[in-house]
Amino acid sequence: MREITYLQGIQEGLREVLKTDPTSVIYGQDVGAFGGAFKVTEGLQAEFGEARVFDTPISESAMLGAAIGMATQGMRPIVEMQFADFITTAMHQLLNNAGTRHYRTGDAVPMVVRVPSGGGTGGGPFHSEELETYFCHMPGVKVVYPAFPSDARSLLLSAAQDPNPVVFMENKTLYRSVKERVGDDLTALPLGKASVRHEGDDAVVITYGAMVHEALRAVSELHVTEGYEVMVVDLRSLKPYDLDTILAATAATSRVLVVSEGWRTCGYAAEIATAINESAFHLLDAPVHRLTAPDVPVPFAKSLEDRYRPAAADIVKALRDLIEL
Amino acid sequence: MREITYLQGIQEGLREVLKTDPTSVIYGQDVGAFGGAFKVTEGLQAEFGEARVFDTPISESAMLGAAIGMATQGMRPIVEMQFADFITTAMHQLLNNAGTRHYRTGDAVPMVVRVPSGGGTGGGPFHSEELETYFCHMPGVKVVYPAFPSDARSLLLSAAQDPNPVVFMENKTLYRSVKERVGDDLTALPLGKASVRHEGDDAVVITYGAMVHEALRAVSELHVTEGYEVMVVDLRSLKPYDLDTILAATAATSRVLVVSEGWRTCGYAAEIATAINESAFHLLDAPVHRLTAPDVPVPFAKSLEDRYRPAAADIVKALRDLIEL
Amino acid sequence: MKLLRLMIQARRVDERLIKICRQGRLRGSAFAGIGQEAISAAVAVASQPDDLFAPCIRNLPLHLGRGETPLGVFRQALGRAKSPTGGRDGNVHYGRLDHGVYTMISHLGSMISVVAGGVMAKRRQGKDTVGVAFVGDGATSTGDFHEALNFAAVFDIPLLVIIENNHYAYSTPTSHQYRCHRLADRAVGYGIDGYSADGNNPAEIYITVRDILNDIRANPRPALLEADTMRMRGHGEHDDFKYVPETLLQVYRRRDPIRMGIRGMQAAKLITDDQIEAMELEIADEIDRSARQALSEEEPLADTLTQGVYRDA
Amino acid sequence: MKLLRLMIQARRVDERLIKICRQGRLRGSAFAGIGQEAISAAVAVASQPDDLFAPCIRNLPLHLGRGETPLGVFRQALGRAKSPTGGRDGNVHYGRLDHGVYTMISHLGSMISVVAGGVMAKRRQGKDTVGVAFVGDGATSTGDFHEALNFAAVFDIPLLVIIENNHYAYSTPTSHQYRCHRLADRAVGYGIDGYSADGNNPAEIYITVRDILNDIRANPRPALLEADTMRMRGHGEHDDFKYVPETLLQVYRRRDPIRMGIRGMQAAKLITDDQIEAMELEIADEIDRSARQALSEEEPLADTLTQGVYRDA
Ligand SMILES: Cc1ncc(C[n+]2csc(CCOP(=O)(O)OP(=O)(O)O)c2C)c(N)n1
Ligand SMILES: Cc1ncc(C[n+]2csc(CCOP(=O)(O)OP(=O)(O)O)c2C)c(N)n1
Ligand SMILES: [Mg+2]
Ligand SMILES: [Mg+2]
Repeated sequence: MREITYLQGIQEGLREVLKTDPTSVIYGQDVGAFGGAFKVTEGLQAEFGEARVFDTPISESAMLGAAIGMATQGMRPIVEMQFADFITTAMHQLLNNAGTRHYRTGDAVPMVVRVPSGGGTGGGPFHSEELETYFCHMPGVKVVYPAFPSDARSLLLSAAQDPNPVVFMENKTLYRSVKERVGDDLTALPLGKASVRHEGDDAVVITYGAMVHEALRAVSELHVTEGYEVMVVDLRSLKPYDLDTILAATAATSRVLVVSEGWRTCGYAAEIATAINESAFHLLDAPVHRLTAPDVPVPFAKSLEDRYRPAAADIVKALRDLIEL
Repeated sequence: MREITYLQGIQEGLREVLKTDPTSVIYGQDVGAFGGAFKVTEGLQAEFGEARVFDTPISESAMLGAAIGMATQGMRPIVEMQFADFITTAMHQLLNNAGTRHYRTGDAVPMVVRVPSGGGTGGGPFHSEELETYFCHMPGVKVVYPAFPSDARSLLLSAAQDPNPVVFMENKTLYRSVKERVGDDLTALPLGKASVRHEGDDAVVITYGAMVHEALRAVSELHVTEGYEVMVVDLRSLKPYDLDTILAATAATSRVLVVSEGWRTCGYAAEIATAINESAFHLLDAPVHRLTAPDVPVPFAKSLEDRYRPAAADIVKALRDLIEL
Repeated sequence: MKLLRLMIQARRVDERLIKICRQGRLRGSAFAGIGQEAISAAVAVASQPDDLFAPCIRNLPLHLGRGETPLGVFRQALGRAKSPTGGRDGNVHYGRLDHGVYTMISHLGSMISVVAGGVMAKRRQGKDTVGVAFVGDGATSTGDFHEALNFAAVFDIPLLVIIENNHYAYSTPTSHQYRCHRLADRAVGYGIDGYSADGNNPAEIYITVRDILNDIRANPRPALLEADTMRMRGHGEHDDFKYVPETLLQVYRRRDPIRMGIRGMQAAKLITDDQIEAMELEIADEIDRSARQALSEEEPLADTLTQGVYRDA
Repeated sequence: MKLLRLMIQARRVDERLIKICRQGRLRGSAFAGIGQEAISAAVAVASQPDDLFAPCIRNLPLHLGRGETPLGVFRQALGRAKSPTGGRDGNVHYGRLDHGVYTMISHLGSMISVVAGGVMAKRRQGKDTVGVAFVGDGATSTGDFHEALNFAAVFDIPLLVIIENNHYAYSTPTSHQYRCHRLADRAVGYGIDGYSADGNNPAEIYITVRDILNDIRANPRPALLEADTMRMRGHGEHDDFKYVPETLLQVYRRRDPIRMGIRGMQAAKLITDDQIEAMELEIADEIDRSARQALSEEEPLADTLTQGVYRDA
């Protein structure tokens, strides 16, 4: 067992794909010799050569379009967006071109788009966005979002084995802050499976990405302060999502809090809340609450961003309200 | 009183804006002499001249970027997308550039983006999309979606008087099919106000756009067949939305069906369903149901599109299930 | 001869589609490429089996030249279950990867980078593939046109981007679309070669395309070709086409590519009137049978609506 | 003299920001324009009050030349409540419309069309406005660069787009960004004039910019100018900058714009050593006061988070 960071988890996943799948390539802005803005691909070009890991011009649309072209001709492109935020210049390549292609033509489009996401880093409005709503609202596109190093590694493998376009969301605050002891055997994790990170029956927090860690902090605080036992479900796959685990958690707790770092209106939390209400309304002791970022561009100043982004303290408060309702 | 179509409603709104606001301009692809792909701007260039109504190159991003530039310098641009679908090439100009600008700089960005939306016309996957989720998930952007000629006219005025970027969704199937008798006095309608189109207390259908008309057909059929009285709420403004009217309707009926022509996962219907559950959970006799398009690219063949798109018959069935639950 | 046949076949298919459209039996409109046949026919004839293509809405001769049948085209336009897209996409959005032809999306310019990526893949597999992407004069204003050409240039991808300059993008004349003298002049900004040719002269456009493809096949890098032509009907059949001055149409009526092709071959004594007549009859026969068959076929079953959005692992 | 002062002032502000960054007192990184000061200083000096600008991340001299104070710059980088964006945006994303300066968004290339639209509006209001948008060599690969230039050309918008070609986009050298010889050659594809100039020679770049602005002010149409320069530090202060060969840095160290400016003015006897020293002292003093003040100020109140997303009617 070795301890690796979230970033290393992704990197090991990438290395494994490059090793085991000769049709795979990694490209993006500055991902080659430089190793990427966050150094996720550091060393990969040296190890696998410039033909497998290479830099591209600053052309998000061409990058994604070319990935579709490669994917449909037997390759497996893994494209890095330097920041999630910049994919908004090329949504049509994902929504319209990649996402609809299999349905229309029957051709497989096995491609992975890595999008470093989320705030909390002082990145300001254009280096901090959480865009899962956009990705999940695209027929034909899958979306994963690991919260732990081992999941990052395994989900990268699964994404790179899937015959569909997969958006692989990575949380920037987790890159170096989250560590986990892992073994050396790399196995892909089936997409669409959530993980229960903490058991409990007073309530459940359903969340993903960086918020999993905030939720875990919150539930241990609540345990210490008032003895509540709160379950934490880490969705891991946002589309498809694991409705079975969500409903089982709902049944076990009857009180659900959905937490998301994304914007509120039409946010991903609304999808999960609605799905629960539709399928498990009679099991609920209280309305499903959502805790999200407000509908505000991600602010730069620490004072503002701290308020903007849901944190453990907010989850504690929301859970208290929910349980004591 | 004259009878006008939905298309004429929009056109009269545009004409009124051009007449009363000398800073307003209309531009887009083929909107000038040709009058636009749907002829919504027909005659306006002849009436107001090429300086006020003009064609642009096929450059959605530059079109929207230029609108931001004009809007911040005292003009009021009204930009037509030829089809809603094509705005996915330029989401960053709306989400990142227009939407965040007032928050970051305090500068007003009064611009209107008209997006002909929706399916039912055999337009296939790229001329039929309903993208309200994308627009409503943009902080700083407002979204309206009229269902009737008089609303189309009034909401166009309101959108063009608002100091924020407003996405004005228009439904292509309604352009010539929906008619209404209207007076000549043009008054802007406050944004954020829904309209109760049909009274009833057995259940309520909350919807917008073309689905308002499907809902109205459905409730009259249900009235005839089983005597149910079902309320229909036409949201008109999707962001901000009229939570007061939504909650009043929920209180009056205890059974809510949200209908949307958009895709299901992370669709706008989930937002409304969640908002109701959050605020009126105890008033509900049944879970809020949503009836939406499936997560499928909009298909071309009539057989497929008829199944794809929610219609009166589907609403009848969903309401029956809901009321008889 | 193959080139001429493709042009005539495409023209007759388009004419039949227009007729079907007029009869109200098409969903949506018909989008004809009448007047522009020489360019994509030339590409089809000059191409090799492993080549890849991103056609646009007016490249019927390319489809036919790469192996699509009139039956497939009618099925597609009619949204039949057996159409190349199973009735899911309509009109002119189809292709078959086993013919090397990508199914387009409507977003103009967005397919250039797709075929660029496809060519990259094929080249890595040791094939001597070249790619050809078609765009109109209007599509050259999209950001995607620029990104893809620059991308292809940086990676030395053998990709020919053909601008079919037919003077209008829907109703918008080129004077409202760009201000440069020739669109081929954009090539210098990508460090690649730019060519212009008469897109209505089958012999000229064929030789030009053939030579460029040979060149970039041997020395991989992209190229840009602007072919002058004219769309002889509305943008779609719903379009009254009033924005085009009759004088301009006159010019191009005289320069109809099929007529020019026939005249050229006749002058060189490569074809006889009898041969032409036989060809026309044969084509007419196949089209008639295909159209009838497609018209008689079923749309996809509604129950299949949600199948195949994702591919199973 | 004004030009030199702006360059020195910007350099010293950048140096101070780097110091503050090293002390760990900045959120995010510092993004310096050291080595590129001549270009935006020249633009500021050559501009008129009604002109409009879309600066990018390395155009501090433009901000200062258009009326922003070092205090405003420090406040911005520190996310202070009193910063131009009220602490909402950070680093280098600021501007003031009353100075004619648009606040950028990060999406490269996307601000060119904004300033194009702004100039259109001002011209309609009877002003003789011209616009200047700055981009890097890397940003020229974005679709937005292309759409905006073409759009401006079609509408004869007097807009100068300046490419500050500093040889790298983050770590990516221009050889991986484009294949043309000079980026200025892209102008011909838009039917506009393209210029190249030495961006490190203050006199040359000033005269070039001034002449182009005079020209397009009188005869409205866009122009493209490629200015050769070099970023003398990492992309941001977090960047180890190892990808740049020392030999290249050597060349540009010798061609430092401030040194070249001083030498030129000294040769022409336009400035004395005493004057330079006095200027430096005065600048240092203001910077020191401003930095201290900004450091001592408050961030915005958390309660203001949700205010002002929309403007009230
Ligand atoms: C990005 C985008 N914007 C708008 C449209 C709508 N549209 C479809 S065809 C067309 C005109 C295309 O003109 P051109 O490229 O010259 O091709 P032609 O029809 O002349 O062959 C337009 C504006 C589109 N398909 N894609
Ligand atoms: C559309 C988009 N993609 C990616 C980025 C990330 N990014 C920020 S700066 C940069 C490099 C820019 O290089 P260049 O344009 O040459 O400007 P320079 O930093 O050299 O001044 C990149 C890739 C971005 N800001 N926008
Ligand atoms: Mg054209
Ligand atoms: Mg650069």
